[in-house]
Amino acid sequence: MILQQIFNGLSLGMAYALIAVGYSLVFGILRLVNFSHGAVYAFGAHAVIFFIGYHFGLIPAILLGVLLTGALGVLIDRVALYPLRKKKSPGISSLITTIGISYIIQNLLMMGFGSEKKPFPKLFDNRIVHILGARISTMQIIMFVTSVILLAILTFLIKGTKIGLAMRAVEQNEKNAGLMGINTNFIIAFTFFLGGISAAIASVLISGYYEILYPTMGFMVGLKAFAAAVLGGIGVLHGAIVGGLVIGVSEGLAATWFGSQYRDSVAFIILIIVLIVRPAGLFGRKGIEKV
Amino acid sequence: MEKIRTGINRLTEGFSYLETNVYKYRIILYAGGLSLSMLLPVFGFSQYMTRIFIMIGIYTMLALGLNILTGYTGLVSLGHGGFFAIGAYTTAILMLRFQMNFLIAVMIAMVFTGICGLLLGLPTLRLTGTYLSIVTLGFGEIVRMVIMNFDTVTNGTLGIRNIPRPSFFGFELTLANHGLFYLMLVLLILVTYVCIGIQNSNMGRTLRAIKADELAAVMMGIRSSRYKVGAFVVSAVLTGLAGGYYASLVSYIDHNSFTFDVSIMILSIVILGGMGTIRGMFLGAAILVAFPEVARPLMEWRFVVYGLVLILMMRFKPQGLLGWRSRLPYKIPVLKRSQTYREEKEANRRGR
Amino acid sequence: MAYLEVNKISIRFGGLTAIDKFDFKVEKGQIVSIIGPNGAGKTTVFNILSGIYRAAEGEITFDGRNLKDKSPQEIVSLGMARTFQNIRLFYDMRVIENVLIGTHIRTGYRFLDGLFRTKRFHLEEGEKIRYAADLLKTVGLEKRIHDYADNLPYGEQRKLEIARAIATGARLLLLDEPAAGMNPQESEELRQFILQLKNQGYTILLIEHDMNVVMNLSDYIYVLDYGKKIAEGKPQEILENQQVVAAYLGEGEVE
Amino acid sequence: SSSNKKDSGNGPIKIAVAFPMTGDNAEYGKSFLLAAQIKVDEWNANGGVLGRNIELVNYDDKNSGEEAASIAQKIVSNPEIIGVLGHFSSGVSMVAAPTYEENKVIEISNTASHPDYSSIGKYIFRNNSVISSEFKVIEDIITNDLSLTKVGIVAIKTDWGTTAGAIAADMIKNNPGLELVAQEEVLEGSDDYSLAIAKLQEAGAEVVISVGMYSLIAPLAKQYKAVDPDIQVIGLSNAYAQQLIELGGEAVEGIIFPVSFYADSDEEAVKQFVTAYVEEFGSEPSALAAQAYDSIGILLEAVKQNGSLDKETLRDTLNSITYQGITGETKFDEIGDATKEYTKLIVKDGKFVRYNGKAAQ
Amino acid sequence: MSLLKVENLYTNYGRITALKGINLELQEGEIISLIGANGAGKSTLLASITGTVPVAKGKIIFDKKDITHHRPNDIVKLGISLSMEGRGVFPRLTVEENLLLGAYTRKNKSEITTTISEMYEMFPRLAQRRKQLAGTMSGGEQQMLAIARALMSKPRLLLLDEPSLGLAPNLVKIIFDMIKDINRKGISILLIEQNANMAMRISNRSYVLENGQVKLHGHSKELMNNKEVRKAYLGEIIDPAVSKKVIQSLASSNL
Ligand SMILES: Nc1ncnc2c1ncn2[C@@H]1O[C@H](COP(=O)(O)OP(=O)(O)OP(=O)(O)O)[C@@H](O)[C@H]1O
Ligand SMILES: Nc1ncnc2c1ncn2[C@@H]1O[C@H](COP(=O)(O)OP(=O)(O)OP(=O)(O)O)[C@@H](O)[C@H]1O
Ligand SMILES: [Mg+2]
Ligand SMILES: [Mg+2]
Repeated sequence: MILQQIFNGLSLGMAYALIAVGYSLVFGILRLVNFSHGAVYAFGAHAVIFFIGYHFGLIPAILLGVLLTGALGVLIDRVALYPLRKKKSPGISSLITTIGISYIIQNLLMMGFGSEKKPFPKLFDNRIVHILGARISTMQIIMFVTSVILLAILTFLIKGTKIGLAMRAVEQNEKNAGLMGINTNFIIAFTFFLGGISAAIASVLISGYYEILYPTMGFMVGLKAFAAAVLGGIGVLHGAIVGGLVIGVSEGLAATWFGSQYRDSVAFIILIIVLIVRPAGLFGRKGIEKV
Repeated sequence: MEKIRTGINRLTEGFSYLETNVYKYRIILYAGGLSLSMLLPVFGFSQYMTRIFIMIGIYTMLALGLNILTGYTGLVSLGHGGFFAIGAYTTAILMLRFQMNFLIAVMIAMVFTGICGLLLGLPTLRLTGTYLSIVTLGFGEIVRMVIMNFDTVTNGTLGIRNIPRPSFFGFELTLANHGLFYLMLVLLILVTYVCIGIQNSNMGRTLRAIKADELAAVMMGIRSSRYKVGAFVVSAVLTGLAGGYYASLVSYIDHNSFTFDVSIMILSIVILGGMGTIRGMFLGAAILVAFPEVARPLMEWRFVVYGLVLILMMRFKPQGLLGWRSRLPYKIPVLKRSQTYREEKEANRRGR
Repeated sequence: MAYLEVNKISIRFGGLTAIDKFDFKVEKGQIVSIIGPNGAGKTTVFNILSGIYRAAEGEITFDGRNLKDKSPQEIVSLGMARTFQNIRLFYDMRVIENVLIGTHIRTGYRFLDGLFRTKRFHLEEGEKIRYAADLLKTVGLEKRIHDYADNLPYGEQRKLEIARAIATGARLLLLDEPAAGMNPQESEELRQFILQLKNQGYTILLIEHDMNVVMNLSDYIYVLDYGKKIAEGKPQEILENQQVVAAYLGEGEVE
Repeated sequence: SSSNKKDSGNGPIKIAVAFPMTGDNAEYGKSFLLAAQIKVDEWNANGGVLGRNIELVNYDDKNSGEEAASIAQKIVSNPEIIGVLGHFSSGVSMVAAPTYEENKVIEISNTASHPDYSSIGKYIFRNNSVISSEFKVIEDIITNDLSLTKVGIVAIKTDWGTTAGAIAADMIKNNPGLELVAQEEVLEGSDDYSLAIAKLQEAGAEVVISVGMYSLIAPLAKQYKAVDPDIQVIGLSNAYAQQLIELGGEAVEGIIFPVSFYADSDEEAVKQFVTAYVEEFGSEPSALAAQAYDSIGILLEAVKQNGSLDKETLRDTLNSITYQGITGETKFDEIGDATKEYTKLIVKDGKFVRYNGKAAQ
Repeated sequence: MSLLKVENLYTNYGRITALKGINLELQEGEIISLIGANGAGKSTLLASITGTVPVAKGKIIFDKKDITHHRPNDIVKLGISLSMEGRGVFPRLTVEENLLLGAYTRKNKSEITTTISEMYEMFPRLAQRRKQLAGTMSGGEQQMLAIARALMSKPRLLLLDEPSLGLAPNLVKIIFDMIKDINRKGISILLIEQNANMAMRISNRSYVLENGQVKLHGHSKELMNNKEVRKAYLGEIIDPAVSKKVIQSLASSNL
C-alpha cells in the first residue's frame, strides 16, 4: 500500500516536475515569477485539440500545438514584459503583469472552448507494469523519461553551450550582457520560447495521461509546480524535478496516512519546512553578496 | 498607446503637482473628503452602491495592511487572503458560539491574527524574495485547507452562516440604516491613522531602510529580524480587522471567500496604487473593486479586460498610479531662538 | 590596552586563507591605515570587525570588550560603524532620512509612542531631525538635505555615507576606500575632512589606495599581503620598506 | 418599503437569472440560462402571463459570494423583478439569500444542495433533488439490483460533496447488509484520483459511490478501471450529462445512477424541451438544466394561478401548487424543498438507458 | 582618418540633460583621455556611444558608419568594447566564464583560448582564480577582470572608464603601461580617468568635460600646462580657501 502510494506520488510528482522545469527555466534566466505559466500550460493542450479538430492528425497537431505555445511565450514577452524591462521597472510589476496575462489567456480559452472538461485523446496504449508489487502504467514511465530527457537537454543547453552562457549572463545583468555583444532581446525571447514549449510538452503528456483538458487545468497544478521549482532551488533545473517528486510523494503519503483531502496542505507544509531548513531550496545556492 | 501613456503620465504628474501646491490646504481637503464620504449615504445611493463603497473600504484596509509588509518592508506576500480568512473566521466563531459583541470579537480576532503573523514571520526570517513569497502563498492555501478540514471549529466546506451584524447597545448596524457604512468609515480612518503613524515614525523609516538595503541597515545597528517580524504582525493585525468586519458584513463565509485570487487582488491594489504610499491604496482599491461592477455589460469579456487593465497600468505606470516620490521638502521642526534657527535666518538674509 | 585590539585573526573561504593570523591595534584618537595589494584581505578585515563574517580564530577587543559572537547590531551600539567599498546608501530615501537611520540605535521612544504621537515622540524625533540637519551641514551637505540619495553625485554620496556612520554615535569609524573615484582636488577635501574628524576625537581605521591620502593622514600603517601582515610602522617607514615597495607601491616615484 | 409598491403595469414581467457565466463553472450558467429561456419562450408564444410578456435578466455571479451579494442588491433594487433563478453553488446562494428574503424576492435554486439553504427564509426555494431520497434509490441499486456489500465512497470536497458524502455514509452504516470499507474526499483542482483509488482498492471496495458531477465520475471511473476493471461505479443524478460519456468513453460503461429527468424519455414535454435545447446548445441537457427549465415553469405557473404579482400571495401560491414538469411532479414542502421521483439509468454502449435491475439486463 | 566622431550629442536622463552638445573626434591609433569632475557626463558619453542610453540628439559615427541608434550588441560587433565604471562583472559566473563572454562576438575557438591565456599572463591573479565566482573577488580583482574582459573581444576601439579605480599603486602603473602597449598594437583608446595626471601623460589628446559640455580640448601636453586644468584637475594647487572653509565649518559644529 505504502509502496503503491509512493509510486502514485512519484507519477503525480512527475507531472509537477514537468511543469516546474519550464517555470524554473524562465525564473532562472529572467528572475521572473511567471504566473502565466499555468495558463500557457492550459493553452498548450487546447492548441493541440484545436489542430486535432481540424484533422491534422495526432502527431502534426502536437507539433503545431507545441510550436504555437512557444510562439505564445514569445508574444507574451514582446507585448507585455519587454516594455517593462525597457523601463527597468521593479520585478513585482512584472509579476502583476503575468497575472494579468493569465487572466486573459484563461478567459479567452473559456470563450473559445467552453469551460467544461473535455476529453483529450489517449497518446499511448496504457499498460500496467508491476514493479516490486506496485503498479505503474507505461504512461507514467513515459512521463518520467520525457522529463528526464527534457531536463538533460535544457541543462546541457544552459550549462554547456554558448547560448546558455549568454542566457546566464542576461540573467545577471541585462545591460552588461548587451555590452558583451549578446543580443539580449533574442536571448530572452528564446527563453520564453523554451518556457512555452516545455509547458506545452508537459500539458500534452499530462492531458494525454488523464485524457482530459479544460481552461483552468493549469491553476492548481501550476501553483504546485511553482512550489516544486522553488523547493528545488530557483533556477536549478534538476532541483525542479526533485522538488516535483518530493511534493508528489509527500502528497501520496499524506493521502495514505491522513486522507486525500489533506494532499494540498501537506504539499505546502513540506515546502515551508524545507525552506525553513534550507532557505534557498534543496539545491539552490544562497546568493553571494560581497561587501 | 502613446496617447494612453501621455494621458496617464499627465494625470499622475498633475496629482503630484497638486501635492506640492495644495499641501497648505490639506486639512481642508481631508476634512472635505471625509465629510463628503460621511454624506455619501445621504445622497440616497441604493444598497447596491453602498455595498460597493463598503467593499472599496474593506479592500483599502486590506491593502493598507499589506502595504506595511510589501510597500515599506519589501516582503511580497501572496497569501494575505489567509490572514483575511483568519480574522473573518475568528470573529464569526466568537460572535456565533460565544455571543460576543462584535467589537470584542474583532479585537480578539486581531490579536489572534497577529499571533499567526508572528508564527509565519518568525520561521521565515531567513527567506528572501521569491522564496518568501512562495511560503506566504503556501500559508494562504494551508489556511484554506485548515478551514475545509477542521470541521468541528470551522464547519468545513459548509461555511459559517448567520453571522450577526455588529450591534451596539441593541442597535443593529445594517446596510439599510447605513450603520455598516459608517462603521467601515470609522475602521478605515483608524487603520489609516495607524499607517500614517507608522510611516512617519522610526518604525516606518526603518522598514524602508530594510527594503532599500538590508545589509546596510543592519550595519546601522537595525535589528532587521525584529522589524520584519513586526511588520508581519502589524500587517496581519490590520488584515484581521478587515476580515472581522467582512464576516459581519456578508454574514456568510466559507473557504471560497478567501482564495488565492483574493490575495492577488490585495497585492494588485498595493502595486497599482503605488507601493509604500497611503494615498495609493485608496485609489487602487477604488479602481480594482469598482472595475468588475462597471464592466458588467462586457459580460464574458470582463475578465479579459480586467487582465488588460492590469497589464496596461503596469506598462505605463510600473511604480503605481500614485507612486511618485514626494517633492515636498522634508519637515524639519524648528526650535525658536535655537542656534541653528538663527544661523538659518542669517544665511537667508545673506541670500544663498 | 588599546582602543581596538585585534589578535591573530584568520578566516578561510574554501581553500583560500584570506586572512592569516593578522594582528594590529588602534589607539584612541589615531588614524590607522591598512594598505596592501588588491585581494590582500583588507575589506575582509572590516567585514570581520563589523560582524558580517566570523573569524575562524583570533580575538578582537574593542573599548575593553570582547567582540566574540557579537552581532553587527551590538557592535554598532558599542561604538563602531563603517562605510562600504561600494557605496551602499538607502537610495530611495532622502539624504536626511539616511542620516536619521543612522540615529536609529539611539532612538528611545517605542512603537506606541510613534502611533499615539506622544510628547516623547515629538521631542525625540524633533531632536533627532535637528541633529541630522546639523550633521549634514557640518559635512557640507546642507543644500542636499531634501534630495533623494541617488540624485547625489559620487563625492557627496561618499560624504553622506560617512555622515550616516557618524550618526550612529560611533567613535570608531571604519572607512573603506573613501577616496576611490575622486579626483585629486576632491580627495584633498576628503583628507581635510578626515583630519577634522580626528581633531574632534574620532578614531579612524582607513583602507585606501590613494597614497596621497594615506601617507599624509595616517599615524600608523599596517600592510597586508595575501592575508598576512608584511609590514607596519609610521608612514615614512612604510615608504622606505623594500618589501612594501615591491609588493604594493611599485618602483618609481609615488604619485 | 418596496414590498407593496405596485408594478407599473404593462411592461414585461422580469425574472433574474444569476449564475456563473464566466469562470470555471460558466458551462452550467450558460446551459441553465438557455433552459430557462426555452421555457420563457414557450410561455411568451402562448401570450405570456397575466397578459404580459416575460423577460429574463441575466447576471454573472462568477460563482463568487462577493459578486453574488452585490448582484442580489442590484436585483432587489429593481422592482420589476419578481423572482430569481440561481445561484449555482450552495455557498454562493446562501450569501445572496438573506437579501432576497429581506426584500421578499423569490429565489429558486435548481442546484443548491446545502441542507440549510431553503430554511434561510420563506422566499427561498430549491428545485433540486433532496440527496437523502436519492440515496434511497442508490441503496436499492446496491442491495437489490447488484447484491454487493462492500461499498466505498469518493466525495468531492465542496459543501455539497461533504454533505452528500456524509448522508451516503449514514445510509450505508444504517443498512446491516452493507459495509462501508472506505470513504475518501478529493479536492477540486486536481484530476489525479490515484491516491484515493489505491486506498479504496486496498480496502476491498466492490462498489464505489461517486459523489460529484460528471467531471469527477468520468476521470475517476477511468482511473479506477485501469487498476480494477471489475469495479462498479454509482453516480448521483447531477452526474447525468452528455459530457459524462464524451469524457469517460468506455470507462463509464455500466455506471448506474438515479435521475428524475431522462432526456430520451418518450414524454412529449421532454422531447419538446430536448429538441429545442439540442438545437441551440448542440448537446443534450443535463438533469440540472432540466431543473432550471422546470423552476421557471413553476414560478410562472404560480404567477398565473396567483393572478397578481403581490409578493406575499405569490409566495403562498408557489408553496401550494403541484407542478407537472419534465423532472416529474414537483411540490415544495414547508421549508421550500422539492420532492422528486426517480428512475434508474445505466450507461450502455455509449448511451444512457433505463436500468431495471441486474436480472433484467 | 577619424575612427570615431561624435557630433553635437545630447543625452537625457528623464528631465536631467546630462550631455549638452558634445563634439569629439578620435583618430585611428590614438589615445584620448576624457577628464572632468564627478557628474560632468563622462560615463554618460561612453554609455551613449555604446548604445546603453538613448541619444536624444546628435550623431555618433564609427568608422564612417552612423551608429547613433544602434543596439549595444551591434555596436560591440563593429569593434567597440567597454570596460565599464563599477566593473560590471557577472557576479555569479566564474572568472573564466566572464572572460568567455567578453569574446562572445568572436567565432574562432582556438583564437579565443589563446587570448584567454594572454589575459592570464597579463593578470596572474585571474589565472589563480579562474573558477572563483566573480562576485566574491575583491574590488581590485574585479577591476582587473573587467579590463581583461573588455580586451577579449579584440576591439578596434577600447573605451576605458576609470580603469585605475580601486587598484593598488603598483597595479596602477602596470595598467597604464599596459594601455600604452595595447595602443601600440593598433587599438585606439578612449580613456576616462580621475587620475588625470597619469591619463594625460599617456594620451595624445585630451578633452575636458564640464556640465555635459566640452570645455577644453587639445594636445595633452599643452593642456597639462594650462593653468586652469592644473588647478582643477591635476590637484597641484589646492585652493587654500576651500580647505579653510571645510575646516571652519567643522570646527563650528557641535558634533
Ligand atoms: N565570500 C568570499 N568567497 C570567496 N573568496 C572571497 C570571499 N570574500 C573575499 N574573498 C577573497 O578573499 C581575498 C580578500 O578579499 P578582500 O575583499 O578582503 O580584498 P581587499 O584587500 O579588500 O582588496 P581590494 O583592495 O581589491 O578591495 C580576495 O582574493 C577575494 O577574492
Ligand atoms: N541613471 C541615471 N539617472 C539619472 N541621472 C543620471 C543617471 N546617470 C547619471 N546621471 C546624471 O547625469 C550626470 C552625468 O553623470 P555621469 O555618470 O556621466 O558623470 P561622470 O562624469 O561619469 O561622473 P563620475 O566621475 O562620477 O563617474 C550627473 O549629473 C548624474 O547625476
Ligand atoms: Mg577591498
Ligand atoms: Mg563616470
